[in-house]
Amino acid sequence: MLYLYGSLFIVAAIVLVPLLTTALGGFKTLGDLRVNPFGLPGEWQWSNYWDILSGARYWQMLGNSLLIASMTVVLTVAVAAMAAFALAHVRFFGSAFLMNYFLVGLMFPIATAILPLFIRIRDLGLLDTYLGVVLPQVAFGLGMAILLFRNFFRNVPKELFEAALVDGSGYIRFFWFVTLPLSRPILATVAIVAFVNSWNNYIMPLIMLNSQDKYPWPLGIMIYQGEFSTDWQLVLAFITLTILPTVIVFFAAQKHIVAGLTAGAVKG
Amino acid sequence: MSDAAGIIERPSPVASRGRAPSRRRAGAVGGHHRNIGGVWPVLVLFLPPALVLFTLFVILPMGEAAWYSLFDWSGYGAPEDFVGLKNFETLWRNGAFRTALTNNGLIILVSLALQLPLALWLATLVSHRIPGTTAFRLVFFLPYVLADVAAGLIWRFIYDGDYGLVASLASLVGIATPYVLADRDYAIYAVLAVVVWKYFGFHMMLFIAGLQSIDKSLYEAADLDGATPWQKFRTITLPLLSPTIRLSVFFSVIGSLQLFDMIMPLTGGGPSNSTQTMVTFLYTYGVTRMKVGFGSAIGVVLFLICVTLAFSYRRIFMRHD
Amino acid sequence: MASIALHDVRKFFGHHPVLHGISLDIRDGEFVILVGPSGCGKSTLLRMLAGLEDVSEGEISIGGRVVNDMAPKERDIAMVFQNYALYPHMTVAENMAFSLRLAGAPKAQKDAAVARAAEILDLAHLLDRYPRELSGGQRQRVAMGRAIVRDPAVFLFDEPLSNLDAKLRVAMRTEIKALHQRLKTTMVYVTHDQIEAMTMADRIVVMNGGRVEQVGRPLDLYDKPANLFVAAFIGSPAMNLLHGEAVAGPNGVAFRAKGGGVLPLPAGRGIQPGTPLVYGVRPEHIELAASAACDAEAQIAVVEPTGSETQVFMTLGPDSLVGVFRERVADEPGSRLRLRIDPARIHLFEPASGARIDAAAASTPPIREAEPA
Amino acid sequence: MASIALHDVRKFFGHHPVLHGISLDIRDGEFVILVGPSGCGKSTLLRMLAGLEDVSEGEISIGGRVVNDMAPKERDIAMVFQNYALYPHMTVAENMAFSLRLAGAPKAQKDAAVARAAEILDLAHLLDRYPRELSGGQRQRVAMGRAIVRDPAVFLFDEPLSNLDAKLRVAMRTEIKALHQRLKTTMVYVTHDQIEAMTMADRIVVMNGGRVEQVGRPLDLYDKPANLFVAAFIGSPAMNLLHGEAVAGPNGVAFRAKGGGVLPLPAGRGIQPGTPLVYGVRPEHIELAASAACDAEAQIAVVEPTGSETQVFMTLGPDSLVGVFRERVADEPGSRLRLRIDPARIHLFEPASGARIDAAAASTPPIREAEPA
Amino acid sequence: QTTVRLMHVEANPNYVAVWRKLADDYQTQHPGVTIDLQFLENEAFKAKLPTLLQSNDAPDLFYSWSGGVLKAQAEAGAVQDLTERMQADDGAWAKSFSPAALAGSTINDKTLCVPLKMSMTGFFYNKALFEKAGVDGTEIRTWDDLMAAVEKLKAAGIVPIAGGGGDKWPLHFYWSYLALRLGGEPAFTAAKAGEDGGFTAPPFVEAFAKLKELGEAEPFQPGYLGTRWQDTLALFGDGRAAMLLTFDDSANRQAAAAADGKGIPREGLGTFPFPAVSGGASQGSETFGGVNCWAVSRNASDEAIAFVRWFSGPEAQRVMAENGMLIPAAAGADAGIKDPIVKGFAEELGRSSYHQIFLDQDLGPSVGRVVNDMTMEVVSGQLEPDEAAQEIQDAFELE
Ligand SMILES: Nc1ncnc2c1ncn2[C@@H]1O[C@H](COP(=O)(O)OP(=O)(O)OP(=O)(O)O)[C@@H](O)[C@H]1O
Ligand SMILES: Nc1ncnc2c1ncn2[C@@H]1O[C@H](COP(=O)(O)OP(=O)(O)OP(=O)(O)O)[C@@H](O)[C@H]1O
Ligand SMILES: [Mg+2]
Ligand SMILES: [Mg+2]
Repeated sequence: MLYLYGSLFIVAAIVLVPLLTTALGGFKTLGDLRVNPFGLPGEWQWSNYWDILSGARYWQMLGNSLLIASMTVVLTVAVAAMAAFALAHVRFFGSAFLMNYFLVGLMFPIATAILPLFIRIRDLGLLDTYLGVVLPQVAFGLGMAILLFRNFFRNVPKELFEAALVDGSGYIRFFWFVTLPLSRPILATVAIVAFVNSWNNYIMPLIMLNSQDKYPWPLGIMIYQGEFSTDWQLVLAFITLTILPTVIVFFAAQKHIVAGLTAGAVKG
Repeated sequence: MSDAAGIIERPSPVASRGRAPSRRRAGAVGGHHRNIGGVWPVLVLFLPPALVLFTLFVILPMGEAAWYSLFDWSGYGAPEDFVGLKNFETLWRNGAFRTALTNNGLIILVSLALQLPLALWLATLVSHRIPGTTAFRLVFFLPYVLADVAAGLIWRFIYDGDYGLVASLASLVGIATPYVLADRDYAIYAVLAVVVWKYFGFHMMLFIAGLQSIDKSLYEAADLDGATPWQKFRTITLPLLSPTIRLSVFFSVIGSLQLFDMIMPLTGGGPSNSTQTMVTFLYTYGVTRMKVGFGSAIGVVLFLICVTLAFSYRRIFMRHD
Repeated sequence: MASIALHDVRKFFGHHPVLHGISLDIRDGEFVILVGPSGCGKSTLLRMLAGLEDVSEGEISIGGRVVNDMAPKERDIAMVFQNYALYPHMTVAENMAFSLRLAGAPKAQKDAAVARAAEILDLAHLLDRYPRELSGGQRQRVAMGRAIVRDPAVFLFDEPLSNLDAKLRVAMRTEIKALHQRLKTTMVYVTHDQIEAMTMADRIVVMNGGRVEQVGRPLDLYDKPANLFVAAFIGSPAMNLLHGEAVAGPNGVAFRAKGGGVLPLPAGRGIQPGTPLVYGVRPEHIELAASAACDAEAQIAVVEPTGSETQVFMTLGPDSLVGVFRERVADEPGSRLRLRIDPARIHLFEPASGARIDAAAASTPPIREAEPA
Repeated sequence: MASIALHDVRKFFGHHPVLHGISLDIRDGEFVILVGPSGCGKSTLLRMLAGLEDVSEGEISIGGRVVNDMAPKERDIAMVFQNYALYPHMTVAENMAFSLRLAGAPKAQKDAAVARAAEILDLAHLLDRYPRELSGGQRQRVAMGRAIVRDPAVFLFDEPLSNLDAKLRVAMRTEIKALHQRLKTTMVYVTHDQIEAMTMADRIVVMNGGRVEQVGRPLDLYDKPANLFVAAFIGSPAMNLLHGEAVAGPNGVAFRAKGGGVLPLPAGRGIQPGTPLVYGVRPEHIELAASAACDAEAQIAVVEPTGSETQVFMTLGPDSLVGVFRERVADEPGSRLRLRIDPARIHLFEPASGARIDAAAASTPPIREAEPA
Repeated sequence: QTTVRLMHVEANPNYVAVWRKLADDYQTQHPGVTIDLQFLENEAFKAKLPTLLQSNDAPDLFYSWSGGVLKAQAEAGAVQDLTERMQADDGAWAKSFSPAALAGSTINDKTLCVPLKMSMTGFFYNKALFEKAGVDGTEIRTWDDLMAAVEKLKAAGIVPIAGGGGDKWPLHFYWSYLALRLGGEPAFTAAKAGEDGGFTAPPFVEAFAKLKELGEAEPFQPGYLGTRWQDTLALFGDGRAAMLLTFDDSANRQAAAAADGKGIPREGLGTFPFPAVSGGASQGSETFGGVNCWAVSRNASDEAIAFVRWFSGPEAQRVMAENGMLIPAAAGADAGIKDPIVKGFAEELGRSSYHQIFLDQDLGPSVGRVVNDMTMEVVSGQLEPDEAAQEIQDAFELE
C-alpha cells in the first residue's frame, strides 16, 4: 500500500509540476513568467483570467469547440464501433484487406494531406461549416478507433454471442444489446481520445473554417500571438481555462472504465 | 500493402491446426465462430459509413499527395512541373532528413523501452478501485490532454538555462547550468523526456481499458497457487494483456514515426536540425516552405517506412511462436 | 413443435474428430436425454442443433427442413448452456426477459413470463441482481429461466441442474416435466444424473466417444443394455461385469469367472459350455443370502453407507464386485458375505464384440430403435 | 496440515447479509463436506477460508493462527473453484503445473506431478489443449487437477465433480478419498451430491440461509436429523413429512395426519395423545405390504422407475407421499398401494420449532458436535 | 453592397484598432462598402493561405511579405498583377510610394502587391551597460569596432549581444548585413541573377567567415541557440545583454517582453546602424529590412482595389505612422512618425542606397530557410563558410 501510494505520488508530482505551472503562469505578467516560471506569481494578475472569462469570445469558442468535439466523438465512436464490429465478428471475403486499409490511415502524416483534403472539403461545399472540420477529424481518428474496438470486441466472451443468437438476436441486435454495453471501457477510452484530439486540434479548423464566430479555442489563442511576440501569460490562462471541459469529460467517461463487466457471465 | 492487420493479432492459423493462436484470449468471439445468417445487413449497414468517410477524407487525399510527390509544386494552381523521383533524391541527400530518421529511431526506442513500461506499470497501479485512483488516472492523463503549445512552452521553461527547473537543479548539485535545448547533442534527449511525459497517459488509458477485461478470478486462482504480485503480473497480466500491448506497441511505433505536435513548439526541430523528426522535417521543409511536392515525397517515404516496420514487427512476433 | 433428424452428422475440430457420424430421429414433442462420458460430444451435438457449430458433414433437419446453414435465430430454439452464458450487464429479470424483448413482446407479457419463471426457479427475490452477485446454482437457474420463458419449437438443455441441490433438483425435474407436458415441445436434454435420465426421458441416447451406443426407452436401456458400454454406463454404481466362460454345472449351465467364482446362469438361453462370456449383474440385484443357500461368497473390501442404502465393495476371488443393499451392512472389511443372484436378472455379453447376448438370439439389437415410447 | 476454526463468522455483500454467524471447528486432517441449498453461502464460506473474500465479522483461524488479514497465498491452500477459473492462456498441463512453477519446482517434479494428476483425471490425452478446447467436464477436471498436484495445508473443493458423469464421479470419489488418506490433509468440500456427501465425509455441515443447521457424521445426520430442515434436505427423494398429531389408537399411540391418514408411532417415546407432531418417514422406509396387514393405503399418482428402484408418488388423503421401492411397481396411477411403515424408522419433530423429538427427551441436540469421527 | 475582406497578421490590438477606425472612416465615405478585417496568427496565416487561395473564400486583400511566395502566388494566378494599374495615369499610383518600398513589391518588373510598410534592422544598445564596460555606442562604425566592443563587454562580465537562435531568423540578419556591407547591391543583384557563382561569390563566403569569427568570440548569452526571439528581446529588455540586432520598433517590444514590463527606458537606449566592414565594396548606406504589402487576390473587386489604394495612401499611412505602427511605405508619410528612434531608422531608410529585404522573403521560404539554417551552423562552428555558401547556392538553384 505504501509502495503503491508512494509511487503514485511521486509520478503524480512529476506530472503535475508542469501543469501547475500552466495554471499559475496564467496569473503572472509576461516578465514574471519568464524569470519566475515555477514560483507563485509575484503579483497575482487576476485580470488575465477575468478578462478572458468576461469576454463573449471565450464562451463562443468554447461552445464551438464543444460542438465540434461532441460531433466528432459521437461520429467516431458510432462509425468506428460499427465497422470494428463487422470486422471482428463477421467473416467475409476481404475483411483482412479492409482492416489493412484502415490501418493505412495511421501511417501517412496528415500534414501531407492537408491541401488535397482542403480541396475535397471545398468541393463538397463544406468549407466553413462544422461538418467540414468534423468529418476529416473523424476519418483520421477511425484507424485507431477501429483497431481498439476490434481488439476489445474480440474479448467479449463468445458464449454471450451464442446465447444472444439462441435468444433470437442477429448481429445487429447483439451489437446493440450486448457488445456495446460490455465494451464501455473501450467506448469511454476512444471517446476520451477522440475528444482530446478534436479539442486540441488546430490545423483542421484553421484550414476549414473562415468565420471567426465558428472558431474553436485553439484558433482563439492566435490573438495572443503576434508575428514576433506572444503573450504567453494569456495563452497559459486561456489554456488553463480550456482544460477544464476535458477534465469534466474525462471524469464522466472514465466512470465507465470499470473492471469485471463480464464477471458472472460464464462458468469455466 | 502488406498484411498489417496481422500485427495486431496473428492471423488465425489454418483451421486444420486445430487450435487457435496461442496468445488470443480464450473464448473470445473474434472471428472464430461461424457466420450466422444476416451477414449482409451488417456489412451493408456497418461498414460503409467508415469506408466512405475514410476513403473520402484519408485515402484519396493521401493518394493525391503521393501523386504530388512527383512534382515540383508550390501548392498554388495545378501541379505541372513533373520531376519524377527528383524530390526523393533531394530528400535522400539531405543531412537533416537523416538526422530526422535517427531521431525517429530514438523516439521509437524510448517509447518502447521507457514509455510503455511506465504506462503499463502505472496502469496496473491505478486499474484497481482503490481510493484515489480516479484522481491519479486523471493526473496521469492530463499531459495528454494538455495542448501541445502549452506543453512545449512549459518544458521550454523547465529546460531554461537561466530560470528553469533544470537550472536550479543543476545549481543545487553544483554543476554548470546546461542549456539543454540549445545543445545539439542533448536537445533530442530533452525532447524524448517530454515525449514520454506527454504521451504515456494515452497508453496508460489503453492499458487500463485492457486490464478491465481480465477476469478477476484468475488472480484469485493465482493467489491461491502462491503467486507473488510480480509473478501474477508476469504470468497472468502480461499474457492476457498482450493483445492490448501489441496494439500499444503498434500505436507507439507509428506514433513515434509521426511525432510532430510536441516538437514544433518545443524546439521547432533545432538547434541545427538536431531534434528534427520526419514530420517536423516535412513541416518545415515541405509545408512552411510551400514545397508541396517535396513534402509529399517525405510523406511517401514515411509511409513506406511505417509499412515496412509494421510488416517486420509482425514477422518478429510470429517467430516467437 | 418440431421433429429433429440427424443424418450421419460428423464434427471435426480442426483435425480432431469429435462426432463420428450420428444418426438420430427425434419425434415432435419427444423428450430425449443424451448421456455419455465427459467429453463424448454431447454439448457439441446440442450446439450443432442450435446452429452454434458448423456441421462438418451430414445433415440436420428440424421440422423437416434441413437447417445446416440456417442461423440460430431462425431455428426457434431455446437453450440452456452448460456454462450459463448469462448477460453480465443485465439483471436476472432482464436476462430472462431478453428473448421476449428481442421478439418485441409487450411489457406485461414479459413481466408475467419472468415472474412465472422466477417463481418456478425460486429466483423471485433475486430479480434485480446481476449475475456476478449470484451463487453458482442461482446462475444456473437464471440460465434455465432464460430458456423457459420462451415457447420455442425445441428446447435444448445442457446439464441444466448440475449445480443444484438434490431437493431443488427434484423440484425442477417436476417442473420441467410439467413444462413439457404443457407445451409438448421437443426437448433434448443432457445430463449426468442417472435419476434425471431415467425419470424424465421418453428415450435416452447413450453416446460414447462421438458415437451413439444405444437409443431406447429408459427401462429398456437399463434392463437390456445393448452392449458392454451401455451396461457399464447406465446405473450407479455400475453393473458388475465379470469375464469368464460358461461351464456345465449341477443345475445346468453356469458361469465361471476367470478368477474362479461360479455364478448361476439363466436357463434356456441355449448357451453352450465353453462359450466365453461377460457376466453382468447390477449391484442392486445382488442380495444377501438369508439362508445358507447362497450363490457366492465374497469378501468385503469397503462398506459405504449412503443413508438409504449401503454400497459394499467386495472381492470375489480376484474380481471385484459391488453390491447395494437396503440393509445397513455392519460387517467389517475382511469378513465374508454370502450372496444370492437372481439368474433372471443377469446380463450376458460377448467378450469380443461387447454385444449383448439375448435369450432368443445372440445377436446385437439394432442401434436405432424404430418405435420410441 | 492444519485445523480450521471459525468463530461467529459473518459476511455481508453490501447490505445483504449472507452468512449470519458461522462457528465451526475442523480438525487437522478432517474431511468436512458442506451441503445446503443453492445460495446458502457455501462458496462464500469457502472463499473466505481461502482469503478471497473479506471477513465482515468474526474470526477465522487456520492452524491456530487468525488469518482474517492474511493474504491468500500465505494460507497454503489449494482450491477448486466452482467456476473453474482456469488460466485461458495456458494449456492443460501448464494450468496444472502453474503452482509448482511458481514455487520454482524442477521440471522433472512438475512433469511427474502433472502426469500423475492427468492419469487420475483421465486428462492425459488433453495435456496440450487450451481450456477453450475442452468440454465442460474436462474443464472441471483440469480445475481439479490444478488443486491435486499440490500438497497444501488445506484443500477446498467447490462442487468439483458436478459436471462429471456418474461413472467418472465414482472413480474420482475414490481417488479423492485415496488422496485424503495418503496426504491426511484437511479438506473442505462442497457438493450437492448426496452420495458424495454420505460416502466421503468425516463430518457433514448442513447449511441453510447462511446458518449452520447441523454438523455431524453422515449416518448420524441421516438417521437423526436435528430438525425439519435437515430431515428434508438430507436424502433423496426427501423424507416424507406429514403434519398432524398423536392420537390414541388400538396398539398404543399412533399418528393422525391432518389429512386423516393414520400411521404407526414407535412405542416408548412417551408421546401424549394430542401432541402436535410432524411425522417423517424416508421413502425407502415405506414398504409394500406383502400381506393384507398394512399400515396405510395410498393412491398412486406418478410412478417413476429409475432402473435400480422405482419412485412412487402417492397421495394419502390430501397429503402426498413418496416411496422408493426396489420392486418394479407396474401399477397404474390411480390404483391403490398397501404400505407398511416400520415405526422404528420414523422421525418425529415439533411442528413449532422444527426440532427433532428423540426417544429420550424431546429436545434439540446441540448443533455443534463435540466428537467427530 | 460590397464587402471587402482583408486578412492580416497584426496581433497588436491597438494597431488593429487604428486600422478599424480608418476602415470605418472609409466606410462612411463610401456607403455600400463594408470593410472586413480578419486576423490570423502568423504561422496560421502561412499555413492557411495556400488553401484559402484555392477556394472562393479567398480574401480580397491579404498581408504579404512579398518575395518568392508572392511570386509563386502570382504565377499560379492567385494574385493580381498590379503593374498596369500602378503605372496608369503616368504612374500616379506607383509614384505615391517610396522607391524602396515599390521595389520591394516588384518582382521581375511586375508589381504584385501594394506596399504597406517598411521595416529596418539595426543595433540597439543599453547605454548603462555600455557605460559600465566603457564602450561608446556612438563610436561603433566598423566591424572591428563591434568586435572590440564585444571584447570589452565580455571583460566587464556583460553579455555583449542577445542572440536568438531558437527562431533561427534573427541570426540571419548578421550574415545578410555582412554580405551587404561586403558586396553591396551588385553582389546581391548578381547572385539573384545566378551570376558570378551566385551565393558562392566571395562576399558571401567572406560574410560567413566574419560570422564564424563572431561566433568564436562568443558574444551571445549561453544557450543562445535555443533562445526564442521573445526571450531574446526580454534578455535585452532585462538588461542582461548589452546589444541586440533588431527591428526599428524594438523599443516597444523589449519593454513589453521585459520581466518588469517596462524594460529599458527610452533614454537608456541607443542605436547604431550595422557597422561597415573594412575592405567591403559598400559605403555602408545599404539597409536591410522588410517590406510588407497587401496582395490583391484574383477575384478582388474594384472596390477592394480602391480601398487598398486609399488604405496605403499617404493620408492613411500617416495616421498609422502617428500611432507608431510603421515606417510608412507611402512617400511623404514619414512626417507622421513620432517615436524618435523609429524616426531615426526611417531617416536612414530614406538615405538608403539599396534596401535588401529579408532573405527568407526575398528568396522564397525554402532558400530563406536554408539561409537561416546555415547562419546557425556557421555561427555555432558547425560548418565552414564555403560549405555553407554552397548549400545556399544549391538551395537557390533548386528553386
Ligand atoms: N457479489 C455479491 N453481491 C451480492 N450477493 C452475493 C454476491 N455474491 C454472492 N451473493 C449471494 O450470497 C449468497 C451465497 O452465495 P454462495 O455463492 O456462497 O452460495 P452457494 O451456497 O455456494 O450456492 P450454490 O450452491 O448455488 O453455489 C447467495 O444468495 C448469493 O446470491
Ligand atoms: N474448440 C475445440 N477444439 C478442439 N476440441 C474441442 C473443442 N471443443 C470441444 N472439443 C473436444 O470435443 C469433445 C466433445 O466436447 P463436448 O463439449 O461436446 O463434450 P461433452 O460431451 O459435452 O462433455 P461434458 O460432459 O464434459 O460437457 C471433447 O473431447 C473436447 O475436448
Ligand atoms: Mg458438455
Ligand atoms: Mg457455490
